[in-house]
Amino acid sequence: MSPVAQVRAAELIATRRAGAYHHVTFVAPGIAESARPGQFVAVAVGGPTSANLLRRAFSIHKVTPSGTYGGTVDLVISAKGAGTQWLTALRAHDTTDIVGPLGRPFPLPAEAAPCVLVGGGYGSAPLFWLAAALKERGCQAHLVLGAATESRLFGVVDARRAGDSVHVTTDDGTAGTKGTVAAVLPAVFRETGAVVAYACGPMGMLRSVTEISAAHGAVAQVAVEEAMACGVGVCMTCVIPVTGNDGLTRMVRSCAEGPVFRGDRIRWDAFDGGRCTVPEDAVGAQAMRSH
Amino acid sequence: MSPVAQVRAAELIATRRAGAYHHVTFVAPGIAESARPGQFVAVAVGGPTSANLLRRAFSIHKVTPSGTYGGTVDLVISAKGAGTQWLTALRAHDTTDIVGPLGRPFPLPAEAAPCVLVGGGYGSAPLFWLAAALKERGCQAHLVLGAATESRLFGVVDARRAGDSVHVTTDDGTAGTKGTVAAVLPAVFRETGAVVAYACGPMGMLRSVTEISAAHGAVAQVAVEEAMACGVGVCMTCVIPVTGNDGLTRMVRSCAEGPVFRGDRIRWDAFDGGRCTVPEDAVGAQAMRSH
Amino acid sequence: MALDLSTSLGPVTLPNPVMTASGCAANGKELARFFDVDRLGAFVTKTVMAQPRSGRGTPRMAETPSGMLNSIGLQGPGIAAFCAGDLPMLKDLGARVLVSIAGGTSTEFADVAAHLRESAAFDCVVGVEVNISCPNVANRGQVFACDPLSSAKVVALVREQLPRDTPVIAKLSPDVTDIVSIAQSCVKAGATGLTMINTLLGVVIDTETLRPALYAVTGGLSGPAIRPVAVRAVWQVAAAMREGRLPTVPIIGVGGVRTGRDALELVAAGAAAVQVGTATFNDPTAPVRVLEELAALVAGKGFTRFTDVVGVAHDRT
Amino acid sequence: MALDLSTSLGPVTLPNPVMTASGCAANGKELARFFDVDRLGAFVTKTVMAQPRSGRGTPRMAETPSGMLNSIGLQGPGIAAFCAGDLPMLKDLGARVLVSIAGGTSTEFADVAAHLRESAAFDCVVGVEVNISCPNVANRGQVFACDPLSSAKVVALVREQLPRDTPVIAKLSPDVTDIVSIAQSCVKAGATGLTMINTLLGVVIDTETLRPALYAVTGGLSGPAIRPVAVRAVWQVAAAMREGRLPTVPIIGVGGVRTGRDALELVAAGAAAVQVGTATFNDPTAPVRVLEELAALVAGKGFTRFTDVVGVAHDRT
Ligand SMILES: Cc1cc2nc3c(=O)[nH]c(=O)nc-3n(C[C@H](O)[C@H](O)[C@H](O)COP(=O)(O)OP(=O)(O)OC[C@H]3O[C@@H](n4cnc5c(N)ncnc54)[C@H](O)[C@@H]3O)c2cc1C
Ligand SMILES: Cc1cc2nc3c(=O)[nH]c(=O)nc-3n(C[C@H](O)[C@H](O)[C@H](O)COP(=O)(O)OP(=O)(O)OC[C@H]3O[C@@H](n4cnc5c(N)ncnc54)[C@H](O)[C@@H]3O)c2cc1C
Ligand SMILES: Cc1cc2nc3c(=O)[nH]c(=O)nc-3n(C[C@H](O)[C@H](O)[C@H](O)COP(=O)(O)O)c2cc1C
Ligand SMILES: Cc1cc2nc3c(=O)[nH]c(=O)nc-3n(C[C@H](O)[C@H](O)[C@H](O)COP(=O)(O)O)c2cc1C
Ligand code: FES
Ligand code: FES
Repeated sequence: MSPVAQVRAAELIATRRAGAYHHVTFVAPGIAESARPGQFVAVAVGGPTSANLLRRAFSIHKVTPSGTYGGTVDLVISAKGAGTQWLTALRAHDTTDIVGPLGRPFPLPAEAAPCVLVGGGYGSAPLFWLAAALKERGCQAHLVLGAATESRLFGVVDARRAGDSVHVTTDDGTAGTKGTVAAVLPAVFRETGAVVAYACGPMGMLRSVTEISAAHGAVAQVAVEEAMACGVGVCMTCVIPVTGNDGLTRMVRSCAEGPVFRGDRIRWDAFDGGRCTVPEDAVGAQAMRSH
Repeated sequence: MSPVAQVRAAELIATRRAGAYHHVTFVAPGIAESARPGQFVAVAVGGPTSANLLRRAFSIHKVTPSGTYGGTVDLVISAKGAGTQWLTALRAHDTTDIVGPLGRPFPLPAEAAPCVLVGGGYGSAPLFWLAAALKERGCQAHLVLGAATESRLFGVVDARRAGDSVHVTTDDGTAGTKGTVAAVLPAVFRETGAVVAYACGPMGMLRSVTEISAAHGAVAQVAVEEAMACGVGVCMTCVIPVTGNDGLTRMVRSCAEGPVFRGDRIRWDAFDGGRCTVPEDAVGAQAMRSH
Repeated sequence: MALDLSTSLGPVTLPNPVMTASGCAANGKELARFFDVDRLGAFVTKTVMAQPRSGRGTPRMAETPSGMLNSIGLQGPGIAAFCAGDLPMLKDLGARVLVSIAGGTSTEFADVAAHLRESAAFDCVVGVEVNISCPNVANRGQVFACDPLSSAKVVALVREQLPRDTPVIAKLSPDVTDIVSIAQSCVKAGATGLTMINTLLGVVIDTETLRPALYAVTGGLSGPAIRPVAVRAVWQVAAAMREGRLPTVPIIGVGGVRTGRDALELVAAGAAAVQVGTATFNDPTAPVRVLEELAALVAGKGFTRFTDVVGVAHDRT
Repeated sequence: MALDLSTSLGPVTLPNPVMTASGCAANGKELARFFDVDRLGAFVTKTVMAQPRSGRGTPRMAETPSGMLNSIGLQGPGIAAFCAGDLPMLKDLGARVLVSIAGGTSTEFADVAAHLRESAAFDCVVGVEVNISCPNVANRGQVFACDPLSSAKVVALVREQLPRDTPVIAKLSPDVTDIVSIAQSCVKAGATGLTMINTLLGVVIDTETLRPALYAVTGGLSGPAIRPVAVRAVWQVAAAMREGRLPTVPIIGVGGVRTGRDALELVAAGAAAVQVGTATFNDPTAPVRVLEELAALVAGKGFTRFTDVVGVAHDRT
């Protein structure tokens, strides 16, 4: 397995609002150096008296492997529940424990190829860094950013710099095209001839990107967001049904085998209303029936 | 029962080291106005994600009923476990929830009389305020401050201002007389003719003050420190055996009926090594034997 | 649209479903400094037994992660003093009182109930909570609630002593292999409702002294830490009622409720009312705050009657 | 003076008393990125059954105050793949392996044990932990550990399959009325040790959707929240051993250990070894950190042998 670091007292050196989100920077040497786009970190929340035992997972927005402070890691956080509220209330010089980089990064094409990068809400956070990596390899990076409303878009300004083209959609039409990313994606595929799609965002969006990619003969690489208890592969809470090269479906850990999967390998049929059923044909599903 | 306020977001406006302790000031209108020396506050710890559910009790060091910020309350905190560590790490503008004033204050003599005020460690925190109240009534206030070592004395400088006389003792002799307060108390009683002793500090000290007071014909009013779960009289965890006017011993709540008790009413014989046994003759002790 | 918060304890209807928990609110005047106790659906009193009790030695408590351990030992004035002092005082405060009673023998339970019935202030009593999580002298100190037969006997004897229209609510212990079977025997014996759960048996060791932290060695674990166990107990018994394995009676949920959201968990799992215990030590206004938060949450989800939310999660699995 | 940390699991002596907990450490390579797994007294593997298992649908977890609820459903490769892949890999890492096994019937338990014994890597096995907190197909899905007879049968059958000098350790559930009686029947049936405790049964309701938060509805509660229950279970069984109510065998304590101080609670209550479970999710180095902290604490109190602290609180009540 790939190397991973634990920074027990990662210092927050910057925190600022970015629309509905908080963009935070932690000093995290050891993580910054080896991370690649698509990987994530697992962050402890609540400090020494915390009742929230589980780490929170965040995609790495960007890394600065060295600099004034040593390596830093940037995250984009949506304040939702107890843990993210605590994190977004941290002030400069506060510290927390960060483990990373975790999971498998977005696989980069072996050869230069046009790519489309789709981000939903804070799901766009890792895409600008990915776009840079793609462009280094001579790939085109066409960005599509979608969100419910303008304030929940992240990085539209960065996108203009990072992308070969940028499309924006909002469900309520407050910015860009009104609708979901599905409203613009077919046209983007047609115009760019993209052969790979990268996506990060809610499950429904990932499924739709996978389907539209397939319809345009492209491969979708999607980063899923499953509830994780450990983030490091030891608890088996974060599984999703994925079909392997052997054609068999297994419940695999999205923290260790993912979070990036080939979209066409994910058993989307198993997901419904925030739950995922084990497909009947999955390896070991039979044994669950007796007990 | 006496009025009590809950300040849900009491703001910390000052925190500074004082020897081994932290001296903190909170804005707590409603508490500051009605508090009297000997009363305490119950402070929530750990913030919204806290695993530490129980409030921590602290004697009120002083109050400023009004001022730039509205009423403020000062506490002197020894960082010991999770809660006091959290409290002493707070910075200006941080807030927590404070309930008070709680408990019964030190009863003041009806007439002017010489008094001796004995504080052990941070137990001296409420005494300067008490001394001022006594002096307002024309009483003399002779202070005796004891601690294990110099850094664990609190308020020696204030004492010189507040007290008609001041004696200091340390177990290791790093300041004042070497020994416990018992080493100087008999002389203080003899020299001052004190008829009332007030004491706040560890149980062993309170017992010894009670005994020495009795030997000099004085009444001891002692503020006990029992582990409290609620501080407001509803949980029954903070009880100690106290003999009433009727001569019967009852297990009474030190948060509601105390923390100040007449020393000669406390059943010191029941305490041993941090535990307290219910005296066999206590009201209701009989019923405990069958089940 | 206005939310109808009323809920039924069988023979009695309460204006709202939030109560104090026995032993976590004393007997009224302490909390009356923080809020009007008549705002609560009911006020549950500290368990009272026949005789005055001193309770146990100290330490009686230890803080634990998101909870606490206590061993008060049912300190109290005894039923006579309770009827003469505490109950009339609660009546004066306008409280609807759910009186918690216990005994070391089933006869003691009955005696306490009989004394209570004769109290001049009995008209403020909206029910009797039978705390069977109390050591049974006859059974080597094992608590009544651990055994279906002992539980049934206590409930039946208490039932006999009380008017027909007084709810008799058995309070169950989670420390059993099969809580549904205990619930079944209590209801069969005449319990018109069930309160779940009492504390879990626990031990804390003081790692400084390497001695048990509590004088009494063992104590009861309470607080948010145990909430999933309380929700599970309510869930299991409510499910058994829906399956017809025992008659449907109102369930009062208790265990780890600190917010309206926590209360809603118990309600959705099947509780017709909710008690707030340890959280009161964290926030003396917790019972009324939970009531307000619960009402806002339920209304926010578009319900117009609180009772429509009771057990709703069973229909959504 | 140097501290002797070694501890005995009956036939086997371990260099130190700290282990991973089953299901909280996978099977070695994940944690090997954070520390050398041979530093632990033993590495406890995820419970393995006869066949490969997919585990349950998701969500499989819900965070709770100072703990979590899980319903993994014993996902795993099955004993054949375990012996071919996981066990040799752990052996390569130098781990002393305590293999956790389970079955839906007592025969399945025996089959898994038999297969394990034949494994080429069996020499790295320092014992077998029998996870009887597993649903019994024959008994309406009630877990084996809820019934003394079912527990005894499983232990006896597993015992038969394994060499005499392989410790057979029964892992008990806290969700029983009388854990001492379950411990008694396990030891009588041949268990050479006991692990306490497995998770507590719990339910969490998602208050957004008003549905159970877990796909499987019920789950196991773990983490610091349950520590007082674990310490109590260890305390009660150790006390019963001291009273001669069952033979003295080593107890492995587990439940809510996050720090060396927490581990010391279990040890002082009677545990000869300690497992670190859920805390590993909070800090992947937790097992070795706990070992270091425990060693420092014990040494700091002037002990020279770890075993002198085991159960010491019973002598200090
Ligand atoms: C690989 C990955 C990358 C992510 N990247 C980002 C990011 O860049 N920015 C961002 O704002 N969020 C991101 N998330 C989601 C983020 O982890 C959750 O929003 C966060 O854990 C919620 O914590 P909370 O304390 O606010 O909520 P709570 O409701 O208190 O969380 C309770 C528990 O559920 C888990 N949980 C709840 N919601 C989610 C969720 N959506 N995904 C995973 N676990 C959840 C928490 O980790 C925690 O254990 C990512 C999740 C994953 C798995
Ligand atoms: C009336 C009263 C006045 C006090 N005044 C002061 C003061 O002015 N300055 C000061 O530093 N301390 C004072 N204390 C002691 C202070 O309450 C404890 O030191 C503090 O609660 C310990 O909390 P912790 O989080 O550090 O320790 P932890 O060990 O984490 O506490 C665990 C639990 O035990 C309780 N507890 C532990 N030690 C004590 C103790 N000594 N007394 C009461 N409860 C305890 C805590 O309240 C908490 O519920 C006073 C206590 C009482 C009862
Ligand atoms: C200090 C304390 C005292 C208690 N005393 C009683 C009691 O006298 N009778 C009773 O039935 N339950 C008693 N309980 C249990 C509570 O009523 C409640 O069932 C339990 O604490 C779980 O709820 P909670 O987590 O909200 O506290 C007591 C609990 C605590 C914490
Ligand atoms: C995610 C998870 C999976 C678990 N899987 C198993 C298992 O397969 N077998 C088992 O015996 N116990 C299992 N347990 C229980 C733990 O081994 C342990 O007994 C329990 O969690 C209490 O310890 P803790 O509080 O340190 O986690 C699991 C616990 C968790 C949290
Ligand atoms: S989050 Fe624990 S295995 Fe993936
Ligand atoms: S601390 Fe609760 S009654 Fe005194």
